[in-house]
Amino acid sequence: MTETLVRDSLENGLVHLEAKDINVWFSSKHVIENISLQFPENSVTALIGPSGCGKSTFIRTLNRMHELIPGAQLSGEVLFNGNNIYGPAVDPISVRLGIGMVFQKPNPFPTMTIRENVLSGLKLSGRRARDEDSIVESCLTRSSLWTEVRDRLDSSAGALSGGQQQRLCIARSLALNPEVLLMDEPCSALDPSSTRRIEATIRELSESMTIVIVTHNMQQAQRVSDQTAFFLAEENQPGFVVEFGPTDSLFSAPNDPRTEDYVNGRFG
Amino acid sequence: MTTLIDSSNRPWKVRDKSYQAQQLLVHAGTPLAAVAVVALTGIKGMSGLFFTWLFLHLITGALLARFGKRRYSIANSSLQVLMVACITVFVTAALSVLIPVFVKGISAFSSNLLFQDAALVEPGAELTTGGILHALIGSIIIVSIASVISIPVGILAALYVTEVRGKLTPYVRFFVQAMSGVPSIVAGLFVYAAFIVTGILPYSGLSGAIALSILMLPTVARTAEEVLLLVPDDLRTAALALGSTQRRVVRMIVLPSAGAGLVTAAILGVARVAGETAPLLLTAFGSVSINLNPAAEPMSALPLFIFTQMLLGEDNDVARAWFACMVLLTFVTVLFGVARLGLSRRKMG
Amino acid sequence: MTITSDPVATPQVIPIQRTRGDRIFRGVLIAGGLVAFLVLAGIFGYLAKSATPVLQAFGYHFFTDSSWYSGDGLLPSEGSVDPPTFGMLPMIWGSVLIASISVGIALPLGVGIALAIVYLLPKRSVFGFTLFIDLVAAIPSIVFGLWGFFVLMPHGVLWARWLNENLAAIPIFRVEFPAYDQSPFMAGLVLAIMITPIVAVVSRQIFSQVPPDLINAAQALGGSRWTVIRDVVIPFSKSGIIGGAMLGLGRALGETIAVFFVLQMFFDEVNWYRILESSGGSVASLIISKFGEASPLEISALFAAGLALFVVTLLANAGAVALVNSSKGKK
Amino acid sequence: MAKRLLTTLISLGFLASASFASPAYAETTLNAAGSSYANKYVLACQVADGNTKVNYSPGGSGAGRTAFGAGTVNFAMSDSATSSAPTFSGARSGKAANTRFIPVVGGPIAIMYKLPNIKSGDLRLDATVIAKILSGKITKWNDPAIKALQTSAVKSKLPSTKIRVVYRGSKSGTSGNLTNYLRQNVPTIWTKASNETIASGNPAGKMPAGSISAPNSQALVASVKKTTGSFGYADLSDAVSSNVAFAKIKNANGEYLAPTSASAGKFLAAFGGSSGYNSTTGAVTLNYKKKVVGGYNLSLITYAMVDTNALSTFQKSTAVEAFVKYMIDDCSSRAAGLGYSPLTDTLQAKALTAAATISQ
Repeated sequence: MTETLVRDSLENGLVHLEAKDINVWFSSKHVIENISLQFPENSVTALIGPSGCGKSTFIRTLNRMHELIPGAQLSGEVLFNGNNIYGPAVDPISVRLGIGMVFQKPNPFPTMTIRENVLSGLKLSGRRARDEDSIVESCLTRSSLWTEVRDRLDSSAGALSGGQQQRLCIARSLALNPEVLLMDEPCSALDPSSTRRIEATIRELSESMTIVIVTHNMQQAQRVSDQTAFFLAEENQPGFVVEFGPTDSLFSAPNDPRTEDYVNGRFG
Repeated sequence: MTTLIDSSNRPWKVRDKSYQAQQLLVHAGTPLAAVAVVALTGIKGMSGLFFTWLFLHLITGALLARFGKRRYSIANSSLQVLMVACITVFVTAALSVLIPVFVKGISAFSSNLLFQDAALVEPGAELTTGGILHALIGSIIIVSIASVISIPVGILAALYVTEVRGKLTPYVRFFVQAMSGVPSIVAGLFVYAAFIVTGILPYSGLSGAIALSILMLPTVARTAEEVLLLVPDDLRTAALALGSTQRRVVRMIVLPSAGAGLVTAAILGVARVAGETAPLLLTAFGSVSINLNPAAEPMSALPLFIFTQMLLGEDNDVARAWFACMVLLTFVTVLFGVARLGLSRRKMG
Repeated sequence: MTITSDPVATPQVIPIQRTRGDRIFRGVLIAGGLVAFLVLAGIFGYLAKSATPVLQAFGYHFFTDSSWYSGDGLLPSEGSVDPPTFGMLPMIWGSVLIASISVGIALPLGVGIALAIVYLLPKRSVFGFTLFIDLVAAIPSIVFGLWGFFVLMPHGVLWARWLNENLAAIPIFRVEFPAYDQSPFMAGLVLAIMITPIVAVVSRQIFSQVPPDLINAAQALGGSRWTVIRDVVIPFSKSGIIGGAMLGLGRALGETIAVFFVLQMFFDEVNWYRILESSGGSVASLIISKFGEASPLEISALFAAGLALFVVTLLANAGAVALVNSSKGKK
Repeated sequence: MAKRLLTTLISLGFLASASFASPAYAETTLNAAGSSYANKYVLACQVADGNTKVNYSPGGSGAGRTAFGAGTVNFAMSDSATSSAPTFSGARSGKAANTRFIPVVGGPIAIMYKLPNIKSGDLRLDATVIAKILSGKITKWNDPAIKALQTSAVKSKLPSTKIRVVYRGSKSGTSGNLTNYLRQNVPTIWTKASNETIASGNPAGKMPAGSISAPNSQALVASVKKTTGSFGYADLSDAVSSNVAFAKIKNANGEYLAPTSASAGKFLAAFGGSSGYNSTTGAVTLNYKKKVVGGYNLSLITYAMVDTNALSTFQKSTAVEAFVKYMIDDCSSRAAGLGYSPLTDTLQAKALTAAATISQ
């Protein structure tokens, strides 16, 4: 199924990934209401908004990580290259191979070396790579880590700094050659200089892949993203998208007063 | 029951030199006074000394509380004295268990005890004939088979709780905990009824091992569950996001991360059952000679050997029992110490 | 998944799809998880099956009579000329008596030790001391049996004599035959040392979870160590401590070998309260002492005793686990 | 780490399978259980007989018969030849067996005590006093009934302490023979029939207050030895080796005799001829009131309990026959030294004939 998804990608024009009318419930609690967003090919989309408005939940619906939480329910569609990833015959594992994910806290596998971490995705998904060395090198290069770790590929990943670990996690995702990379607040646990390096990495990666990033940092959203969606949730109400558009116009001339308040730091 | 919780919370710590000196005087002086009282009066024995000290210390503690540098309630000082008394009683009792085992065990030692079986030993025979080799070998065989049965199953049960997290999870946890309360004699009765009476197995090492595995399983499962829960969920999520199946997550991420802890769980299980006697009496039956075949004939084990020697009751038999106790206790202590240190290092680090 | 045009769609459970390998894998894990249940069910089933002949023949008398006579091993219905009688009241009551004595000693002792660990011992020695406690908990029961018989009993006899001679006004310290050894008191002492570590470890876990804020607040209100422990720590931990004591109770009821060595069992008479008398009972030790010589009918009776023991310890343990868990849960 | 765990498990598995595969012991090993009276004799004979190794579990005659019935032992030792066949159970259920008893060796039951300053052989007792002590009618050592039997030197040494009876808690042939002896000699005091469980067959309905139960005779002797004021009964072989004091018992002739291999042998020699021996069951009926000059009445014969049905797969019948014959014949020279009395020649011949049927 992934194979067809992948092959169809070029024929369907610019929209690479699309969420249509997404609603999410945890058991009976409605947490996301009617969200529809489009993610064009090779674009960077930032999802911003105050805590608890469903950004992380939403991003997890995009590669079917959401359903691993017991009691999670959903309606709507996510179209990847025009095909619904929640279609009846779709294997969730193939979805996750095509749409990679990086998490808030750097989480390299502590029992593996740096090299093994990069290749871990291949092993975990049961694939064999022809030329492991070149995969390691290219992935680490793309995540701008190669020069720092080239001499100690066989040492434990635990010895790396937090920023390096996060870039290693990015490299790990890249090894599977995903078309889309989802990043859930990738810099929130890192210091400013590490954050800068990750942002640079994101810009480079966006030349060849579609990126969706959740962030609390509005400057970061402005620095890295092409388009931005502003999420909001009223007390005990499901989260929804207030405004969605090109990053420049959303920050400089928001249509909605709530967006204006938020981007100017009046709440949140 | 091996969780180590930091006890950083001691809000009563006081730092005041003269106050501390006064405290020291009372706490060190009272035992000395007690010794003096015991020496001068006719009070006899360690227990007499203990109660004299307790009585005196309650009084001196109360005096200190009332007239000392810092005043506090008498109840407060009595509480402190009673805490010390509890520790003293427990440590004394525990040492009176451990020390005689080693003193009597060592004094019974003669090399044949380790390298011969008891086939030619009459009751009351000299310590220079026969030994515990058959029991030692029997224990190793029985406990090994029990481990082969219950370590994998115990780890599977723990993995069910930590990985599957289905509707049955609370019930599985409950049943595993309930199983850890099964009296050992009941495990023996069960194997006797289900295997020996029905003719599936004779009195044998294998029957004994099955009985022990019932006792070992909950220990392994509960410790393994504790260690598996220490593996961060982040790692599981990350692996799933990389397109892994759950089977590979467990095999390549969860088990390697918990590795040392799982070995600890296995060791604790072995230590738990190595000294069990009652179930073996009904299943392995005991023997006086070496038997290497766990499936056929009765087999001895260290606890069984100790039990039968105790019943024989003559001095040399009892000396042999003490020696076997020492071997057993050394074995259990070493296993337990290794496991416990391994576990605590893991939790701290 | 259908697209709904309604503004608010209806929730749908996402069908979790797993690979065949994962389904098999989860199946294996579920099987592993169910083993505990199956074993418990098996134990209950086999014990009940083996106990049936005696329970049918004697009914409730099996639990209320005081006699253990194997006779010719036949039931009256089978033409017995010397009919056996099995009534284990002395054993049941003996188990209760011994377990009560042991918990009565171990509960204050264990709680005192736990309090000392948390509030008294220098921090450096805490790790070593808890290791020591755990080690004592790991000593095999047969070692406690030898210790009880050879080391404790000579001292215990002196204590028992002192209690009898000085406190005979209290009925429980009276004796008919002044031997003082192998009494419920002695068995209770041995079991007390065996279960003190359990009570201490559980209590300590509970004490460590008393929120420091509560303690600080109580001190700020002028509480002394004693009043803080009495009014804050103990009330907070009460159910957990009782749970720990019940875990110990379960262990004490089920202990076989250690009791066997230090208790004189009397089958034909209930020793209701004379804890210093050399006469008592224990369901678990009954099984060991009678098993080797038993006729098939008597073995059935021993299974009935084992069944009763199994059910009672299971209940005690389940209650204890529930109490401890609920106490750990509250913050 | 997982690999290391796996290797551990695998090597444990190998250890287990290796031990499954290894052959059993080369010599014949027999499992036996029963009379703790016979324990020393069986052990001594298996040590002397190089061909057979015997795992003997001395849990009592009753235990032996139960184990035999359950098919877990190859033969049993019993101090009484009860006519009732064992109820077959366990692995043996439904299997036909032809059980018989074969007399192996005899010996005295010693009455033992621990009293300060009263040496072994100084205390004198008779059936009346023994029955009264065991039924709780005499509770103190200085009871007039005991004093009346003593020499003047011992009379004054008897303490005023309570008598601590040590008895066999489980079924035991020693208890069975002792109660049989009391029942035959003093039926007005020992008003109940002979019973292998002495507590149940006690005329008082229970053992006297403060009694100690012992699971076998070795443990009983050890209890007597460490308890001042104790009174117990066991086979001489265990009493002799433990240096415990034993009493002289008045025989039917009025003589006070110490329990010895010889005195018991004299008493037992009066039986086993045409009158006492039952060639079908193998039982020797002892008349405990019989007057035998120099004969110690409180004696017994211990039997091997065997299966003469050679078809049964539970018996290593050839080895059992060889070993039982060895105990009756070659080993009998060791009996006296161990505190047992060998069978008389007539009874020995009959026993050997009976033993020959085991593997036929």
